[in-house]
Amino acid sequence: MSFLKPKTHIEKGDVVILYLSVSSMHAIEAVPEIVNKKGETIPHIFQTNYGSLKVENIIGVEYGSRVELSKGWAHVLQPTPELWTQTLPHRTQIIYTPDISMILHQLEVRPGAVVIESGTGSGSLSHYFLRALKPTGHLHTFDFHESRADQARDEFRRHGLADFVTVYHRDVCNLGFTEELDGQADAVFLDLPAPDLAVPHAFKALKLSGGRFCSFSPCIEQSQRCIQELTKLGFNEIVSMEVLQQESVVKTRTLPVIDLEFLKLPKSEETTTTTAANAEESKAPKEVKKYLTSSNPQVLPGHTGFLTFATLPPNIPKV
Amino acid sequence: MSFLKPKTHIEKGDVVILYLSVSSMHAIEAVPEIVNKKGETIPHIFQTNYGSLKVENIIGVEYGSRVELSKGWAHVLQPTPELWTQTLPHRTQIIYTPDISMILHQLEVRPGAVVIESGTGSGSLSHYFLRALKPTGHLHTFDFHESRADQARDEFRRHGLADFVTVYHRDVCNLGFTEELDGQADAVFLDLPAPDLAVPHAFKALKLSGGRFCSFSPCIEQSQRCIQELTKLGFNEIVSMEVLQQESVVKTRTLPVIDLEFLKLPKSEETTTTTAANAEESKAPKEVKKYLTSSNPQVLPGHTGFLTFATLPPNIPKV
Amino acid sequence: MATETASPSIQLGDYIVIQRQKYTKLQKFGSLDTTATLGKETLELKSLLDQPYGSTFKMSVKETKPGKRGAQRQHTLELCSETELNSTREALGISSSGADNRDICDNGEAQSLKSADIEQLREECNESSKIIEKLVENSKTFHNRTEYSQEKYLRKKEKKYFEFVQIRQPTIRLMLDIFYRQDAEKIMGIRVDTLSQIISYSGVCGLGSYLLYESGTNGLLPAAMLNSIGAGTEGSLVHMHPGNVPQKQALLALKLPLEQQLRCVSVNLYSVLREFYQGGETIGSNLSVTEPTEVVREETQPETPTEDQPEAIEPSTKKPKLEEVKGEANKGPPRWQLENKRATALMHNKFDSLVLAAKEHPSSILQALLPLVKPSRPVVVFSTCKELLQETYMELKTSGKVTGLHLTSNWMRTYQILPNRTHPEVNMSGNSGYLLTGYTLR
Amino acid sequence: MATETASPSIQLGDYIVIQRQKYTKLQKFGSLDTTATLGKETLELKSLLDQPYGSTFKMSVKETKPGKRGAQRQHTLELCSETELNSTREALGISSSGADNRDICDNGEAQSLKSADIEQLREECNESSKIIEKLVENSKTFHNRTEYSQEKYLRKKEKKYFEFVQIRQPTIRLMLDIFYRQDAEKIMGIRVDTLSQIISYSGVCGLGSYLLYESGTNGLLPAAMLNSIGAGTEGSLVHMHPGNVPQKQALLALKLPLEQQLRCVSVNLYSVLREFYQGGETIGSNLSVTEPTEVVREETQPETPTEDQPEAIEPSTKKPKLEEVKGEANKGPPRWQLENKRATALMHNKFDSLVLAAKEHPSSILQALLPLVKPSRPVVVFSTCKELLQETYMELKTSGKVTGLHLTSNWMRTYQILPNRTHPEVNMSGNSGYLLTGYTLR
Repeated sequence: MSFLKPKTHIEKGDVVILYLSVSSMHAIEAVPEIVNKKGETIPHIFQTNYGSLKVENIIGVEYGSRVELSKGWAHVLQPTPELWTQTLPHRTQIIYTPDISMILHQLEVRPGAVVIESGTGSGSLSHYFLRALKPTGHLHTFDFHESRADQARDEFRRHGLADFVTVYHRDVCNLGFTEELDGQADAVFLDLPAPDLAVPHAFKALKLSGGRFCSFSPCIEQSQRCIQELTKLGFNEIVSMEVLQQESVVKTRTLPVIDLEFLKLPKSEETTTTTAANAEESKAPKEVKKYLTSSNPQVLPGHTGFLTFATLPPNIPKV
Repeated sequence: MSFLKPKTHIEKGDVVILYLSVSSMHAIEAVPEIVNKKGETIPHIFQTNYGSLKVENIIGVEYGSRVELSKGWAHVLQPTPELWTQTLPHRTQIIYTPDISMILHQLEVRPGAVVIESGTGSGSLSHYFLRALKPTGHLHTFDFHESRADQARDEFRRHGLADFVTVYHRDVCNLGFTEELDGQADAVFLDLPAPDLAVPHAFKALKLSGGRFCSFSPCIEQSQRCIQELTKLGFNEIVSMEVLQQESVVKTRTLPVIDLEFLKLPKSEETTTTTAANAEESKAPKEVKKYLTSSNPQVLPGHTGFLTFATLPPNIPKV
Repeated sequence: MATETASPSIQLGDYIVIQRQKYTKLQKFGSLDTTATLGKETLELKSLLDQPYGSTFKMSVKETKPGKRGAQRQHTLELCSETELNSTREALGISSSGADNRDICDNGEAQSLKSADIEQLREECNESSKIIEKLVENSKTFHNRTEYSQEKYLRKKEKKYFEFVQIRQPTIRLMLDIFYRQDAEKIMGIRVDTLSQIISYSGVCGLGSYLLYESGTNGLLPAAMLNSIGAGTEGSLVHMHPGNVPQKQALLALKLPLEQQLRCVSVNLYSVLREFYQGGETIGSNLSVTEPTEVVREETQPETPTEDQPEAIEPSTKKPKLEEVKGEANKGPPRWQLENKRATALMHNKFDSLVLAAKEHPSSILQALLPLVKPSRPVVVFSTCKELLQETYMELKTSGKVTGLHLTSNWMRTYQILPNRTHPEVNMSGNSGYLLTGYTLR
Repeated sequence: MATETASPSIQLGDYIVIQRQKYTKLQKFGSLDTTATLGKETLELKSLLDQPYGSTFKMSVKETKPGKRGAQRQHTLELCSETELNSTREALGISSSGADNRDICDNGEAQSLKSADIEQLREECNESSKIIEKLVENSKTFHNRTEYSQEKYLRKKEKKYFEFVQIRQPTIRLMLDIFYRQDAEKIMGIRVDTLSQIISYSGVCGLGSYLLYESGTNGLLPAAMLNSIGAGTEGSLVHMHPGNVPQKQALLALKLPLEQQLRCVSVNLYSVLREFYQGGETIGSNLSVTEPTEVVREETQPETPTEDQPEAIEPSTKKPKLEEVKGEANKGPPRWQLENKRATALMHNKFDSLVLAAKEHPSSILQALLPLVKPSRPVVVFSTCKELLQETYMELKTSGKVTGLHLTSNWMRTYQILPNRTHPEVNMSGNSGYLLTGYTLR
């Protein structure tokens, strides 16, 4: 239930982020016992690189506290959609915070909004939509893969979000978003291999007073076809973009500073003829200087997807 | 003649870069007299934002010197392809140093290379090719616009480069690079609206021992069609990329550092009830700290073109 | 918002977004006499009253006055239907286009109409499509241009003569576009991707209590956060600023319900910190600290929604006059004291996240505000100066008070996606600014 | 080079580039017994001798030895024709593919062949297309995958079982790719775009005299500059380095004509500066300073082309033994002294540009070398640390010795361009390093 609102202490059943380091964190369920493969109920022990955690011990602990592992320690954090995105069980490729933030901003999602999402996928984006629209709005999320829809539905329930979301198992490209949703949505988001097929359904689902549309596509051809369809149906403010987040690695670097001025002065006593060139080097005075620097990591995300946004203007006849 | 090799002093007829500031430089011809619109021979006076320059005075001056203008001063530099690209008379859209550098590297241009270029355009890239391949190689450059070909030919002559370049007025998409060049080129560069039409001609022009190919296209569809054609003809190592140079603006920034600790201590004597909130601010101790910073300019080049490179492997039959 | 389907109507006192093609402008519709200026065009706004937001109006030239930079035209506006909005290109029906531009010599004499002719045409003829038709007829090179080049020409002309404006209701998205385009410095250079991430990383939503310090964004940051907190929810925001009067333009433009507006408490940083550390003894001991909103609501109601807006727009240049201060004092404790009381109550309860966007060095401000944030809560620090955040990063890392530290910036580029002409836009914004994010520890 | 059409042939002592699909490796073909290791495959190189560069060879398993990380296979190589190189996909003729992946459950049991089966298949069957055919036959999910997913699978398998290698002649382009991919640190993180710009901005070409200081790039920087200087031209290069022995691998791999190799003079920074400021008095006064190349050519000829390469590859770890130094001394002045003499002669004539790629702070090195550059000549300073170049920028700006200063870096991204699947590659390199460029003034 730890996604519903800010909490101070870990309660039984909460999803908790066990934070070991920037590159190592885990989402664990705060239950004292689990059922193993043989069907036996056993104490819930979670293994990490820094040893094991007896999960029972963290129930009742304040979020943000340090907890002891058998070979070290970690911090327990309340999950946010950002942390969840980094720890969730991947069922599909997921969209990350930089793209998601842009999607939420461009779709103008705020409490009270009615949002349609397809596909649900791993539910990463759904958690952001839900944070932004609750407690007064609603998310309708669609996936054509039945087990993914079921898993997502179950997850939302366990996260305390069931009241604000309806999960559908449905092929929206062929069948649309159900008649009940015609004219109901403030915003529609598509992450589909053929978004152009779902654009007419998005058109129907948006309110008569207009609304916003977004499609996320890895390939440019999908965006091209999607935009053709959007243009045909009278969408405007069509914008396509890429957003890439760049991390800066901050560190203190120690750099040698070499002095060459002394070479202008004659050597005092040393012989030069028979020693190798490197003798010079070893005698060269070297100091070091410290710099607080930042640089990009060696490998950056080069592409996530093309984001296409559009507005359905008010009062466009839907027949 | 100032493009042929490094020179120390300005000679009559040299193109000279008059450098006023990073954003203001001019390419001028070092001739004491010019012919005006009325056909009269008059002294060559060049006007700048910092006043006029009597061009006669710079002849014989050492490159890198400071020269006086009527209201200021400037530096005279020997032109390089980089400086020329920033000052040349634009007859078409031109390619800049970051893309050009990649083109030269990927095409493996070095002294002795035979290079085919189309179109010649403003001759910006041609100057780079010529620097890289002279004194033992040759550039064959093609433009379908007759006046551009003529202007380029004339310019190369005045720049002392005529021995290393042949300029053709020719529609290469339809007519190819002339039979004389079949199997002669180490590298072919295309900057054409329909590069795919010229790819078969590039194929014929490259040496039997193989060679390198590059096409520069603003739009992705051109690259897509070009690559289809390249693949069909047996080119390999096909790579497409974008290169964007980012300038860092270096400056010292002075930043206020505010102290809030003093607010924890009771005020000594002042009255608080009747003064407005801002009274606090004016009394708050402020220091400043200096930082050597760098940042991007507000607007960056977002796109120049897609560069597509490919290799023609050796011994591919050309019939 | 979830259930309304009809668009709300334009009212006096509203801020409106005027859109002419891609150009947008934020304008206060203060009275029936209000005019708006778009370049050389002046628009009389009175016919907007009571029309629904999202409507399109046609500009009709009423008179032309000579101005400093050429003629300034005054227009009336008339509500028009969607059918009038045909594309100029379709109206003209251009067909024959050259295959490439090899035969074009641009000698600057391609257009045979003189500029005086065009100006006259413009007064006579209300429709851009007609004007452009004339221009095309009198162009010697138009029909030799490539289709691409023709379209570029038409778009340029259409932009100049386009006679329709749309009136839209301000949203965070629309206002950010306007502010960033007009003068990014006034919103501290916070670009769209960065603002969107400030909202995400701070976790601001309908539940919780949030703390913001900003040194001037035209009200954009508090407006964006309050927008995410929502109407009819339980969230609240303490908005600290370094000046006399908070910058509130964007907040006012959103026209939020009063209950939502009141959940944003704007206070001076120094003043509220002094109140927090030492308050309760010197002043306002008659106020209940536990229920401050009730008390303040009555106090603020008369002056909140629209009337004091001109002052609120550019507060930094104006200082409250002594009379005003005295005037307020006569009625009881001044408003800023009441706001300080409300803020300190929230401060004592601690916050669910902290957002800091300072022109000053963030370090000392962070030191003062970090103790007010609960453990396991997000901290987001924005700066245009990476070097400052590097220092702050190291300080926080050393202190052990914040974990999961990341220093990030963004690369964002828009695309032109058109058949056979798809490419990234040739210009892009160079600066997203930098975000330092992390989570507090106990 | 301009006129040759037949490819040169592979000789003993050559450095060769071995390419297997996209993987490339630089290898010295030192003797007929030389073997090359590509992952788990060991290749016997003897059959390459006298074959033309650009040829493709087929790998045939000769024996399989158990190794630490699984079996290590020893292969012989056999020259093969182009027609053998059909795409695996065509050979398999895959046709039926599912429309999407909704029916696929990835439970890890899709492949019914066990890994021992596959290993056996591999020894029996020399052709990757046959192995992959078997794998596809025994895959339970392959035919339910989308075409995209099928291709991805095939490409992955093809990569593992591909049996052809191509032998290519090293060029700067191919070596840079290899070095950067294998260990970018060893070439100071100089990326392809950055190297290409160092060459442009420095203006290095067939005419002129160039100065380079680098603190270790496996010989890549001097090789790239000497490559641009060209064979049979008039250009020369003084290559300063901080170590005992210059790193020269890339230079040797280019197999340049001797006259061209000799136009690169490699000297120790400290040693040559001392010689420059104080030389001529203490040592080598019998050498003609004006014609140093003649003298040195004889001295260096016997040891230059190939035999001392193993030392040259990793010079920083080895120190010349006392015997060697003595041995050289007996023959006359040691080589480094002769090189110093040649370099100082060029230094006195001054240079046409300066390239500096230092692991140390560039500032003091720049101060020492800048006076050796003629006016109106390019200066290019590379560093991976922007902060250092910021300082250097300010120093140069204040000094007034260099104008047209620019501090730049690059953003470079490659694209996948395939029908209906065009997108930028999902990973990109994060660091181009930084260049500070300008022009010297008188």
